[in-house]
Amino acid sequence: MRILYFAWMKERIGTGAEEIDARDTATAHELVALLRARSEAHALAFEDLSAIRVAIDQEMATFDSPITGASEIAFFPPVTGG
Amino acid sequence: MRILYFAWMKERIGTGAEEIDARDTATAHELVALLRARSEAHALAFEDLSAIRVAIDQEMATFDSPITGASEIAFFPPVTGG
Amino acid sequence: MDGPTSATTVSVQREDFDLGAEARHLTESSTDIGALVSFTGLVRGSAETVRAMELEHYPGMTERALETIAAEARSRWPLDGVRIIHRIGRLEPGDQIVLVLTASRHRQAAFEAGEFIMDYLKTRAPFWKREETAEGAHWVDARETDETAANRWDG
Amino acid sequence: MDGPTSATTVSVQREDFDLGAEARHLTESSTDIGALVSFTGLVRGSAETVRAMELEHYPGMTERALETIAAEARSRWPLDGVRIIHRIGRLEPGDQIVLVLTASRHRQAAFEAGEFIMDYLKTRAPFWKREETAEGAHWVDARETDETAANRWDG
Repeated sequence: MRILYFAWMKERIGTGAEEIDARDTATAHELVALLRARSEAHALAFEDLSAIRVAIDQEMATFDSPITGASEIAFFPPVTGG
Repeated sequence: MRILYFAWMKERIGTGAEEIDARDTATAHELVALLRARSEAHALAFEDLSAIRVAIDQEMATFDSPITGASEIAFFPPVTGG
Repeated sequence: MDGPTSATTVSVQREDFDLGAEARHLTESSTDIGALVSFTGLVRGSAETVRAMELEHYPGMTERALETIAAEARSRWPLDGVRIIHRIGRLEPGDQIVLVLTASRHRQAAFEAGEFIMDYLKTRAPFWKREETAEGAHWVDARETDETAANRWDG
Repeated sequence: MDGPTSATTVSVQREDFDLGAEARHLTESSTDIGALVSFTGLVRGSAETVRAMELEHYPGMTERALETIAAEARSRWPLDGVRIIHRIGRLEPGDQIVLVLTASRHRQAAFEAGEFIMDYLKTRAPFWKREETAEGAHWVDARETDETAANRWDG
């Protein structure tokens, strides 16, 4: 599964993309638990989930959304375009 | 006093402007009575006041508005610009 | 004085206008404008429906009415610039009739002020349209919906 | 098919855009469009405040999100054309960031659809601004007011 990070999430984690084996994770929330365990930087970046948004296969989603079968999950702060 | 007509008011009356002595008329309504008496065309043009708007010295007004001291009164159909 | 962008400029003219040039002119002298909204009104029609229209106006009062409408918009929203252009004379389908530009720090102000100016212009600025169709020419009737649109800004 | 004007076209690009040219392109192929509304977003700032900003986005999702927003607008209002351009990369005060054009027979539809698209774009399209100030660079925080503005179109 491809994981993407944008804006300060990318800066804090130190990379914009990583591959992860997440076959046993059912929701975005469970995926976050898996990612937090990867490094101190991950744990810090994912500290406050209220400041983070998630997209599943390029569609806005919630942390309760199922991720089974998804190929691309992205984490980023609330958007600030326009 | 200068009287102006626009759009179909001008066409029906046959002129876009006329001078009239309206010293004894207090309101736009009284002025209309005076104008109606000028010709058959005037009477016809002023037949339905609900279809006519009035401006006193280039400001939108009503038929009850006082015209004493005004120098230019215009009659026209509801506006259709834009 | 905060320079040319804070100005209200109103034109009633036969000539066509250039949206891009007018937009640049309104925004170029300030870097405090975050939002620019434009409304362009165009003549709708075809050989089968409206072939052309003639726009008559009340010289003198027209400019005053447009300036009053712009001033009213500026008293209601924080605007950095307002530009109104209304054409007169003969126009054909596809031709531009009217341009309203509103510049502001805030996008909602720019949008609402633009819509307000158009609603008021439609019901308060002395212009009259005469349409030419296959059946002949006739003066356009005012529309109830324009009156309703203008009234929603009251109170 | 009602020709190119009925199209929705979305671009995410580094290059600047030309409001006048985009407006002409959207309206020129039809004489049924009576109203064209544009929104242009510009970078606010100065040497003392925001010197520049960097716009990051999520390639692939951005275009999809903008197309979904445009489609949602078209399902709510009778539109004859929608054009959205959003710039990415480094921008300076006075630079254009975003353009939204909405064409319709009805002016209220064009105004409301433009405002709706901007409100949704601000809260749903994956762009992030990083501002450079005299104190350094920082990611811009999302604003509560943008969320409120987007929510008013619900229900």
